[in-house]
Amino acid sequence: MTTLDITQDLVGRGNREGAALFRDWFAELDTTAKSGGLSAYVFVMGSINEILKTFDLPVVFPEINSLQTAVRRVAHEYLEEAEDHGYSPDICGYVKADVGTQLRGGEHPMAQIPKPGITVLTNACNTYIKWAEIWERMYETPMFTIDIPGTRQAGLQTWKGNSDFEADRTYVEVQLRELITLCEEVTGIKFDIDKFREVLGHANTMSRSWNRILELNEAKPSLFNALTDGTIYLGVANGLRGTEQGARYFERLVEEMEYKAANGIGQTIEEKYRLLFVGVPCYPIFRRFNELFTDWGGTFVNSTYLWFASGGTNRGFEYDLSDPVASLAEGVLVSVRDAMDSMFHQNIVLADMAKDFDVDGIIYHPIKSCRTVSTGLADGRKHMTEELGIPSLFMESDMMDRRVVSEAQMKNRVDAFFEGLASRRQQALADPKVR
Amino acid sequence: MSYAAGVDVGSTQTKAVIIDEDATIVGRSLIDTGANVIKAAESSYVAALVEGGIDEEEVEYIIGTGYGRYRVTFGNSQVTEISCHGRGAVHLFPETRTVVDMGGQDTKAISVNAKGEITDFCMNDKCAAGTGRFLGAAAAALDIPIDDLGPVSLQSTKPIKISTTCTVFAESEVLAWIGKGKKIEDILWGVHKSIASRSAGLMRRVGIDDEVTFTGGVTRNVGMVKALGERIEKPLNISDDCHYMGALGAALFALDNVKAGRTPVGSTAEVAS
Amino acid sequence: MTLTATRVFTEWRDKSLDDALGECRDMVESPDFETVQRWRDEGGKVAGHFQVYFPEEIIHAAGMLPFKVRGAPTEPGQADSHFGSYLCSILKTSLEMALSDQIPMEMFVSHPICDAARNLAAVWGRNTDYPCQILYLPQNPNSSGSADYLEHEYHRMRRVTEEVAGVEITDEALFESIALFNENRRLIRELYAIKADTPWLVAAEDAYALVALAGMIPREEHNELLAALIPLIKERDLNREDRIRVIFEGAFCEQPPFDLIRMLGRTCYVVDDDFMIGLRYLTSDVPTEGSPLRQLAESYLERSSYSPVQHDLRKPKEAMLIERLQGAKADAAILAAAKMCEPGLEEQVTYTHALDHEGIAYFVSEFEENMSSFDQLELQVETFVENLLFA
Amino acid sequence: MIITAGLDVGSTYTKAVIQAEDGEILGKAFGPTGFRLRQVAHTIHNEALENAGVDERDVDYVIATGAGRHQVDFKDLHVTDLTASARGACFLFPGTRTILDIGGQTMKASRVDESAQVQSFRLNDKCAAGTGAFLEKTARYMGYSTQEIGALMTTSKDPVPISGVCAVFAESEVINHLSIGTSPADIMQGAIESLTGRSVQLMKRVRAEPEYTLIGGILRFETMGRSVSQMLEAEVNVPKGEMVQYVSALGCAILARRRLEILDAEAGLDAAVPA
Repeated sequence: MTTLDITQDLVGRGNREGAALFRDWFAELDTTAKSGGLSAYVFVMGSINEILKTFDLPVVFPEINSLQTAVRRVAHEYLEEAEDHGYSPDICGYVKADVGTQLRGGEHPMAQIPKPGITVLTNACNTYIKWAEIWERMYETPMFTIDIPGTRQAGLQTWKGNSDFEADRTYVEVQLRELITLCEEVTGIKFDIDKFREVLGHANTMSRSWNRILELNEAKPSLFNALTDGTIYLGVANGLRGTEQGARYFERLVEEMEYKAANGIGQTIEEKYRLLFVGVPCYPIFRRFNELFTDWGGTFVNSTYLWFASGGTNRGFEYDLSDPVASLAEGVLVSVRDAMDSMFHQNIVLADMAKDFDVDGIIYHPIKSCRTVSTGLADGRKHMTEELGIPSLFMESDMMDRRVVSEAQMKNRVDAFFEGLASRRQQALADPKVR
Repeated sequence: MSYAAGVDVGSTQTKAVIIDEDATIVGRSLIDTGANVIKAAESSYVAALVEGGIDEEEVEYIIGTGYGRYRVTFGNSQVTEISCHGRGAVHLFPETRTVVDMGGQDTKAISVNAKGEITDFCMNDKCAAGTGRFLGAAAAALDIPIDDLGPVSLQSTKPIKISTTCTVFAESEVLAWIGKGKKIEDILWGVHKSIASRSAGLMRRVGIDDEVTFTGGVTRNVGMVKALGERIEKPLNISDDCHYMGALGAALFALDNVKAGRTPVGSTAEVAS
Repeated sequence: MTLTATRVFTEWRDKSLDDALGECRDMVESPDFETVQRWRDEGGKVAGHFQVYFPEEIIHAAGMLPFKVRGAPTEPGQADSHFGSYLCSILKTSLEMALSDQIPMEMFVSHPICDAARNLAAVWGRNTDYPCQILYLPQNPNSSGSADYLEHEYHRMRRVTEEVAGVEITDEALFESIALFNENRRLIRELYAIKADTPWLVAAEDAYALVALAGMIPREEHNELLAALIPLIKERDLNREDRIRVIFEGAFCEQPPFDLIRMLGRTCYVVDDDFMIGLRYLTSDVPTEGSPLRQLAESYLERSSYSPVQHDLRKPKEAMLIERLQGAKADAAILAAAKMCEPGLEEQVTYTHALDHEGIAYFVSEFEENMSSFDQLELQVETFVENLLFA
Repeated sequence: MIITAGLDVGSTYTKAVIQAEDGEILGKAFGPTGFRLRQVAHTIHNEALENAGVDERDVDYVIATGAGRHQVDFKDLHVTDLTASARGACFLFPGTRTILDIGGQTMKASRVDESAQVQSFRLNDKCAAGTGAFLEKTARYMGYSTQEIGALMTTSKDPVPISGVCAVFAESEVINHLSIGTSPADIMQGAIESLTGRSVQLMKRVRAEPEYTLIGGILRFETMGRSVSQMLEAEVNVPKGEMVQYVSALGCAILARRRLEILDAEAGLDAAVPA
């Protein structure tokens, strides 16, 4: 096989295979819906796929369903349906798009979405709980909240061995065991500890690979766009967590990225500025949103999104298969905690990313829909700028609601931001001391 | 003699400025934008040429800015008004490090370095509440000339607290206070203070440095100059040219290109340098 | 150090009931929170805790003043630059108090009640130099592990408080505080009984002010206040007017502006509500034997009120709402929510559907704690009332 | 003969109606409100009395409504314009069950029962790209009078979406569309459709039922009625000619009569009189 063939085979394989897996996943949901089979509704931050997959439950991620309506430019129809039902324009667009989907009996651009047989959620986002209560009322499905205590104070994160940590871990473990019992009742299947170990093994592989992939993107030029390509990887990381396909996919993705790194194959555009993305993308005009930056040669090399929305791979925590349930409790605690109270240490994470990925600027994109992600950003940015002095752009819109997305307003800000970066660079070239 | 020009096509007004090689303003003009954006850009440019008694051939580089910058069809390239206001402000007041521009639909807080390059900026995101436009609406509701807003507001003895600065509701908000028997000057001063405090909030995002320059049409409003100055506890640089700051900044970028001998085929990236 | 003798709100004493209530209103309406300042002048320490519920007994047992952080009627001039656009007002004005050093305190505690409030502890902490914590109240009160967990969390909070206060918190001290707060909760229940049985005896805004004071003065003093005024209120000789009886739902966290409550009180009798519900969250006395923190934990889990931010499968909120309505023999419900309050706005939908189902009149609306014009809202309230009266 | 008067002191215009016992409208008057509310109320009321040839002393009961209702110093009672317009609309169109009132700054939808009692009502969100003001601004911005709009509409081929929540930002969308050469007709149609969409959404919130009656300043755009009716896929009532602007004032006069009956019946509903 010539290098060219290898290149053609490898480069972009992750996106192709990811898209395919994504379609298969929704096809499975479609069949489940049509056959009236059981499905579990879960969320990105703490899906607990590890247990659900042990019971072979098809998983529905309403967040991802909603996101898809936006990317496919039909979100507004769903939002309006929910608002007619009484939901305020100010609340989470993901919730409303899902309510719209439910009111339409599961009709969705990707597939027929099955009704929930069980809902599993965490407090990583309090809106998850309000959201699950909606289905509980609509369908009288059992909902189980895994309550995960977060960091109590900046700089006071506790770890294994600390008595406060143990109290939290025990609390989580008790709940996980209660969930297992509930799953046994709902599915009528006995919990199989060996299968559970297998699932955990796949999750471990995925976490390992995921972190390798992120680290590989430090390459210059960067290998993948954290915003666009990244979203595809995230879909697989969440939907197929704990499955063999998922694990295999990420191993092959590592292979692709290592090849690109070795051969200096970067993104499709010439990389002029390396950017970090903080927040949630603007899905109603996703392509255009990304182009606002790539038109200037700006590439996204990493993002907080790839970290808090990566379904538990974020800390690269690997489960101890000899004590699976206890270890799952610890893993869920540390990874979900890390995702949900990012506000406490996000600046440390960003500072490290900025150094490791040698970035030129940080894009803050808080959104109307999500207070979990957005509330701390303005203040975080304030301190970030004072501490690091890395240029950053602060721009608000939404990930679902096109009514608060004004492209003209955005372009104006992005252009001004790059005009600033450009003149900085000129200075740096003219006089190396500056910068 | 060779000249450079900047044309700022804003949502309500279009301004043009022409400067000579020493960056001295030789021609200015200001007209309402109206429905025909392209035409507005042309007429204001021509008006500036006429005022300066300059022949079109002598202008070597033209830069468009403002919301309609891509409609300056005769321009050689575009720069956002954010960069332009920063550049213009530092040109007029070299010590400027923070710039606040109150425009028709947005307020911009910009921090700049000694070269007039933007180091950071923030703008109102969610809506146009608290922008200069509210003043226009309030003036209309009270039917007094917009130029009297400032002077009248300064006669206030006990200002009222206005929390709604949504432009659409300006009229009913103001009338409600009238209905409660409040004095016009007290209402207006309340309006000025409320807008000032919102703008100050934006400015704090980028940090308020020692020397602050106030740009945009609202600079002619003595009430707003006072209100904003009080809010941030700093004096504000203003001059007659502040109203033309966007166009002036664009003209200065254009002059850079003339001096750099760049042929008028520029891309924004170049111009920004 | 305990300051149980300290009194920081004396204006009401030796005054006629009407004047005393006037003083209470002024104190609650004032953006300066003088009482807290006076407590500090006496050398007292202050622990601010954000809405909704907090086991204030722990703070009290350490001799500190538990100050209920509920925003303030001020312009968040500084706080605005620390937050984005899509946020409730209480978060901004609360932070404003900290940034403007209006309320100096020794510690601040927030809760994971909503995604915004959880972020607040971090933002607050980045901009102040005292401990800013999150008390992780359980969001899964239905697990067999919840009580043990919460008890441990309270022990943790006790350690943190001891460090800040520089005193040891004994079980005895905790039991004393619990007894004091039991009395306080009893008195507030008595006040609410008056609202429900003889609403014409106490104006909505007066009742609100009386309760709200609990969050800004020592509980000993608050007990004295209620013990003194409640009998006078009962003795009042006022006529019953022909007004509709409503409950106000939607003030569990951000409080409606005082003028809004006054405006409501003018047009209808507010016979029950969830104003400052955190102060009344425990619905019966906390037992004073065994382990105090265990008792507090179990009271929170087993004998507590409801709000859109506590999730308990045994307490469907709409059922609790109907209970509140019927308990107060109300004709209608005013379903308000603070602007941008995710949980509040989401619950509204469930509430409306439940009330439709029961055929109970209601109207839905939004408020903002520092709003200055009520025309829109007054218009709606009047219309609502007019159409219940104009047959 | 019993004579009642209704006065509607709106944020832009003030209207007065003098009505006879049998419902006949004896006189009416109309004029800009300005900001001297108390004074304008007198002026317009007196004008109406003149047109009716009625002496002020012969008026038995006056009800005021509208933003300036509290400032009317000669009223017996004031009610909100939601209550008033419901009565007025049901008087003009007895079958009315849903009323949509689009004014300069607010949009109100209400559902009424057969006795014109408001069952449920909803106001538009404070953020109001969807108000008459926005439509007029857009028209004025493009240099068209409200009358010309109707004709303009007919030339629209593919209307552009105007979706902004903020009226001023929505305006900037308009500017951008103009600057990329979109035809005024398509922009205006887009604006009307966005406004119609919002109205219909608001009506759904009150669970609208036919007959639908449209009132408010917005009807100066005669295309509005058509476009709402199209989106509802149902007929809509629109008050004829100048009656459009008198609906609330008329409602007040009617309520005044109702009020007198109640008082006569000694059913002292004093509490119904908001202080």
